[in-house]
Amino acid sequence: MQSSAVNSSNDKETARSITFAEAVREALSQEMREDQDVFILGEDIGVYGGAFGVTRGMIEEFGPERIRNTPISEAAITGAAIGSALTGMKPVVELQFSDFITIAMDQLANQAAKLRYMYGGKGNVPMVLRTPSGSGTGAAAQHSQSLEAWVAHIPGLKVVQPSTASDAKGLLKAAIADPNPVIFYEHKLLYKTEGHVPEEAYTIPLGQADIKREGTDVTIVATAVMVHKALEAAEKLAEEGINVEVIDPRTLVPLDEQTIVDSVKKTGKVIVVHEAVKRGGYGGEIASMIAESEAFDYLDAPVRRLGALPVPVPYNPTLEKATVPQVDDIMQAARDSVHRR
Amino acid sequence: MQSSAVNSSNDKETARSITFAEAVREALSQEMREDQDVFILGEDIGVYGGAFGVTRGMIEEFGPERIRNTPISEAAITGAAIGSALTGMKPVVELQFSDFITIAMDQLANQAAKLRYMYGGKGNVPMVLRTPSGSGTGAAAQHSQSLEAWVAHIPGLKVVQPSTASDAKGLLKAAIADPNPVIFYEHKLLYKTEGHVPEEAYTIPLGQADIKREGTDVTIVATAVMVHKALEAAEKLAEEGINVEVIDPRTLVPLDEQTIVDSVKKTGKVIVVHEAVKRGGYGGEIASMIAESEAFDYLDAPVRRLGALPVPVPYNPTLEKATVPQVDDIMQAARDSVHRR
Amino acid sequence: MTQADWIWKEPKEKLVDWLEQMWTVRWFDEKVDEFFAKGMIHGTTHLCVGQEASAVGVCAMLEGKDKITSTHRGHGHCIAKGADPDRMMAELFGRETGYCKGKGGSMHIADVEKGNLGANGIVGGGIPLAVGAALTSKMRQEGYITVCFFGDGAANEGSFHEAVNLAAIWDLPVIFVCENNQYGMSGPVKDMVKIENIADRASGYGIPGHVVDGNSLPEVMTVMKEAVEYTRNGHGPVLIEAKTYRWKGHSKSDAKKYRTREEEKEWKDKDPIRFFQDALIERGIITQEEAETVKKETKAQIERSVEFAEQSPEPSEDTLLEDVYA
Amino acid sequence: MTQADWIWKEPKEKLVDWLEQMWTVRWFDEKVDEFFAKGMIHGTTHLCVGQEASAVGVCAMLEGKDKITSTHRGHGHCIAKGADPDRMMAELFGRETGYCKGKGGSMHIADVEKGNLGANGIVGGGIPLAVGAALTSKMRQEGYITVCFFGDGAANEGSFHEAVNLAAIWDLPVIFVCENNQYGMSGPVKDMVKIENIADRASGYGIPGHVVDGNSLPEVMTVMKEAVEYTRNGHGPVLIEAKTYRWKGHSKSDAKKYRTREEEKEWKDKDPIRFFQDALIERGIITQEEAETVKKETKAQIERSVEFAEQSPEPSEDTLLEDVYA
Ligand SMILES: Cc1ncc(C[n+]2csc(CCOP(=O)(O)OP(=O)(O)O)c2C)c(N)n1
Ligand SMILES: Cc1ncc(C[n+]2csc(CCOP(=O)(O)OP(=O)(O)O)c2C)c(N)n1
Ligand SMILES: [Mg+2]
Ligand SMILES: [Mg+2]
Repeated sequence: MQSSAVNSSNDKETARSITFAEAVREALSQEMREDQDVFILGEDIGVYGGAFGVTRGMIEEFGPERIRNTPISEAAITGAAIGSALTGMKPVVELQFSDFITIAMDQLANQAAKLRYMYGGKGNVPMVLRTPSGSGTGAAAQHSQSLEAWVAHIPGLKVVQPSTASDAKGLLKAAIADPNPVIFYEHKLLYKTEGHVPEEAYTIPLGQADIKREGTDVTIVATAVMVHKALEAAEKLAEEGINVEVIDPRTLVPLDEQTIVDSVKKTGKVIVVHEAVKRGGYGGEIASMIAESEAFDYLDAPVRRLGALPVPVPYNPTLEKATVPQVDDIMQAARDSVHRR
Repeated sequence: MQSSAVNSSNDKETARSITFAEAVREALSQEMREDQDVFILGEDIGVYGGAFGVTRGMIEEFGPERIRNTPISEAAITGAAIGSALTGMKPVVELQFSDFITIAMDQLANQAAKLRYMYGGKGNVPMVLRTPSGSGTGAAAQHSQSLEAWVAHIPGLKVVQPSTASDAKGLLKAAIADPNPVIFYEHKLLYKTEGHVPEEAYTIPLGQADIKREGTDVTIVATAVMVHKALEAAEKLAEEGINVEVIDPRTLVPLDEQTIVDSVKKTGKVIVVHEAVKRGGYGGEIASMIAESEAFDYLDAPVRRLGALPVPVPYNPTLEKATVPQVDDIMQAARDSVHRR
Repeated sequence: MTQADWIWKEPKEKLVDWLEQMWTVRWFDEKVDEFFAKGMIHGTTHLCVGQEASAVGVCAMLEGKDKITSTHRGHGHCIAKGADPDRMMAELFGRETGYCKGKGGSMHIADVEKGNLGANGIVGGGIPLAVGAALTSKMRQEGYITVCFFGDGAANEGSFHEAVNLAAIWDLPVIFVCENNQYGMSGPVKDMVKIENIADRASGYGIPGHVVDGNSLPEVMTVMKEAVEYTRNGHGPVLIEAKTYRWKGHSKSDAKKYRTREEEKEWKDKDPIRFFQDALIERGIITQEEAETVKKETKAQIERSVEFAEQSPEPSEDTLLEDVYA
Repeated sequence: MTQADWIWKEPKEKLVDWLEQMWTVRWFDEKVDEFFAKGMIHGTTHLCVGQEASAVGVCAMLEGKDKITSTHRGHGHCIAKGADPDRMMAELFGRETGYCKGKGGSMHIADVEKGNLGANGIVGGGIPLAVGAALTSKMRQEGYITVCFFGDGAANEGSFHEAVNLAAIWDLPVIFVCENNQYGMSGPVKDMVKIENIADRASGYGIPGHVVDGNSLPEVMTVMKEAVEYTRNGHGPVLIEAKTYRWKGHSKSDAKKYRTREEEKEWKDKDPIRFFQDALIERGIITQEEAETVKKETKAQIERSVEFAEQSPEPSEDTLLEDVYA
């Protein structure tokens, strides 16, 4: 397996285009073919193929022992994964919706994250918990959250939030290879997005941000689906003569602070955008980190954050959309920063 | 009941001094005497008096129907409180350690916080969840966390973090009176601290910060036990000629942004200190809020945050202490801000 | 069947009302199915076609003051507890006139006035809430009981275990009704528990458990009647398992690969509505024509609900920030 | 008792070893109690004095490759699974030589090499972990079994329910051992469950359940032996409930208001160590003098553990950030 980052824009001509969901499935299948210790457990991941079809076809190839359909028991599924990881397996949990992490939080935060440390370095927990997050599907308040800030706050966990199919593949393979518990977010609206994804095995190291667009006037740090909104905003702003740099951290923990700081030193303005509720979201961490860094002296404008309004996600599609940052909001924030009102 | 804030420094001469734990008990007892719908449920709160003795003696006065000893079932306890609140009671849950909120998170974040909104405004959930938090007692990784950032991120919840006995009493009474779910943190190291607490009933409105010390050179925004460390640092810094203002937000949600912003406009420098892990802690929210506010233009130095190192809380007392900010760290951060290195 | 014979002696209006309710549930969900297939409704939904007898049979044994907590598959419970299908349909359309002002959708319909404390998108999430509602009744001596609906899949959540135990030790007036429709989303109950009946778990909590044919309205009612009496008299909770089947897929897109067409057919042959209707006709309580009328009128009523929903306004964006806090 | 008579035919060394283990557990916890009373140890601890027979009896039936998960009240399990009391004591003193390098303390001692996957500060938190360890054994055909210790209080956590069900449907090689010492922290088991035996919950998961006198080493061993055979042969999990009693308070400060002195006395009269020792003497397997020697030597050994701990260095502050991530 080639262990270096692949720049997905390199091979636009030759490479296949597959969806984000397919890229996730390919990463899982490749890892499972290579390593007998890798297996998946979760609700309805067998013939049903998982709530979003990600594991479709996998039970046919790998059988029910390695594609383990579970009861609806999020705490036990997660705990069983941790226990199996602690004893040598490399489990991948599929948690049907990331909102249900609420039920598995004790196992994640108090067990997976802490066992190694509490035991003085004996044992580790090489597991991955993959889970679909985000709004935009009309699933309402209990099926639309972005709770990545919770896990990012817990020492001992790593947190990944890919925005493209090729990133998803490379990062998931790195996550499975990682000897620590990794929470891997898959935004529901990204599943059907297509991208060029090399067929061969590759990993993208955790902790390496990607500059999705180079620019000079303002930096936008965006995650998951917001990367695409930021890129769209950047296209439009280019027409107004504003040259935007878009940075996708890809992993929240570890966070590639240097790439962000370097960009801000270059542009002097920065906007942090995520879909999670702004209040207490991880944007606060990123924004504060920038302010505390050497980039502070280069700032021509305050660090601005965009995130969801402080409301549960409503069902009505118009209201639902209005809760999270849109392209226009990003454009306006960028203009405000550049023109420093 | 007198419904205005009481300035605890007013009555230094006449007032009684009681501990934080006693103040909490007094608030609970007063509310229970006044309103039959208020009751407490939790583990070992009966004759045992709760893990920290807060409810000691209460079962004798109020009986086992209103001081409800529960099985060890955090999800059900919390859920039962929510269901009873939705149907007219005013339950107060005692969660034995705040680390166990991990088990009750679904009920808190997906039920208590969202029911009213999801139901289009029908029903409300007037409950309080009180819980001891923080390190310093040698209880190690699973009994020493400060996870208030999680709940503060969830729209629909309110979050209170008192630092003194008199604040605890007034805020708890406000929390019980509030028609919304309120998470009320009690730092373990504060339970035995004493303070002047008026005997009569009073409430302190949620969302009103308290300036614990006035100053002109640098603002320290500190929560819970860090308020005391900040005050100690301030005393020492005064000897160095640095005049510190210490602000205790008291409630994280709603956050009294104005008091903080006004202070920063005055001092031009600000440090945010909490015991929670710095990475992803609520300090990021406060720091970013300041940077986004009108105070930005008054900032002479970057907003600095202090919080715990990114490690589970270790058992060994020396290591345990080394994980969280100490008076010296606060002093150093203040000096750095003032001398702007 | 003999035990359930009391039901036929009930006044005709009641019997017809129950038949109407089952049809209303059926038509409501058939309509919703159609709209989702056409992409006319946003989000997702979970239909209870085939399960009408448990919703209607259970709720029919309750009084107005009694409460229920419902599930993601909750349209039937909601209608049976007295909700207005117009406002339900409006909610599915995300309209201002809906039960949740368009903020909840199918998975969160609540009808607090009628005692429906709400559907729940979290499997097992409503079980502790029901226990809390029962606690209020006991502490305030309000005399109401609470029925907690949940699925076979939910019986494997920790919340089920904790909540049932809590209700048991506190002798709370709550009836746990497990609608065992044989599957979770796709997980067959026979693979997800190692026992024959979920009702057998009752003994682990020291409460009575009953298994009932969930497709037989008379049998559901008979078991419920007894349970209501027991619970209302202060004896504590009861666990009832109603064996039934969902005819449709789990939610809007489901290839149903996890079950056979034969199995589906077997269960469709046990249609709870036809079963009850035929019994009414057979016993001479209603005529074939009367039965046809009920069927047609309930269908027409749902058409009117659709009209109501379609003509209702969208919620204003100004309401977005409302009702987060009271 | 007849069923347990096989034990007396075991080689004398084994029988003496078991007696020694029980004394070691007893002295270890008595010592820790003394240190906490004197304020010499930081944090808190949970002692298992009075419960020695279940820890020792259960672990004695295991092989070296087998695993356990333990609880906050875990010193006995740890010693019985072969841990070195020196390193345990050092951990309680927060020293570098401790099992967790001073980072875990009493509530988190793990001895992974010997198959102890760790104590747990979260009541019920270790139950799913045990199921995961058993899953590894099954998937990799490693042939080991896992014993999951937990308390009567933990049996009311959702994690218990979910984990036991999962182990049951997957026929995993795990034995759930509930040490019912009659109380949680203060909550009497008789108020916290409405059934006589927690073992009766086994039937709700379709697995065998056994109640055993947890103060009788021979009986614990007999039930365990059978369970180990059953489980190791691929029949799936077993739930064992060992009825016992903790002599001390729940943790370092406990006025024990929730129970009577008479009850305490009754149980102390059923001292598992004296019970076993007397039987050995009565049967002529050991002499009174030999018994005294065991008692003294184990005590002396714990004194040496204390010395070891006291002489061990504190961990360096440089280690603070180590071992968060692998
Ligand atoms: C905690 C949680 N886990 C998983 C899901 C996803 N999910 C929704 S319905 C469902 C199946 C529920 O099965 P059951 O309880 O039998 O109810 P049924 O759908 O059969 O009526 C699942 C897995 C969820 N909504 N909540
Ligand atoms: C999830 C959780 N809830 C509560 C506690 C506090 N607590 C520690 S031990 C204990 C009692 C446990 O009772 P049991 O399971 O019977 O074990 P025992 O202490 O009797 O050995 C409690 C309530 C905890 N540590 N974890
Ligand atoms: Mg089902
Ligand atoms: Mg116990």
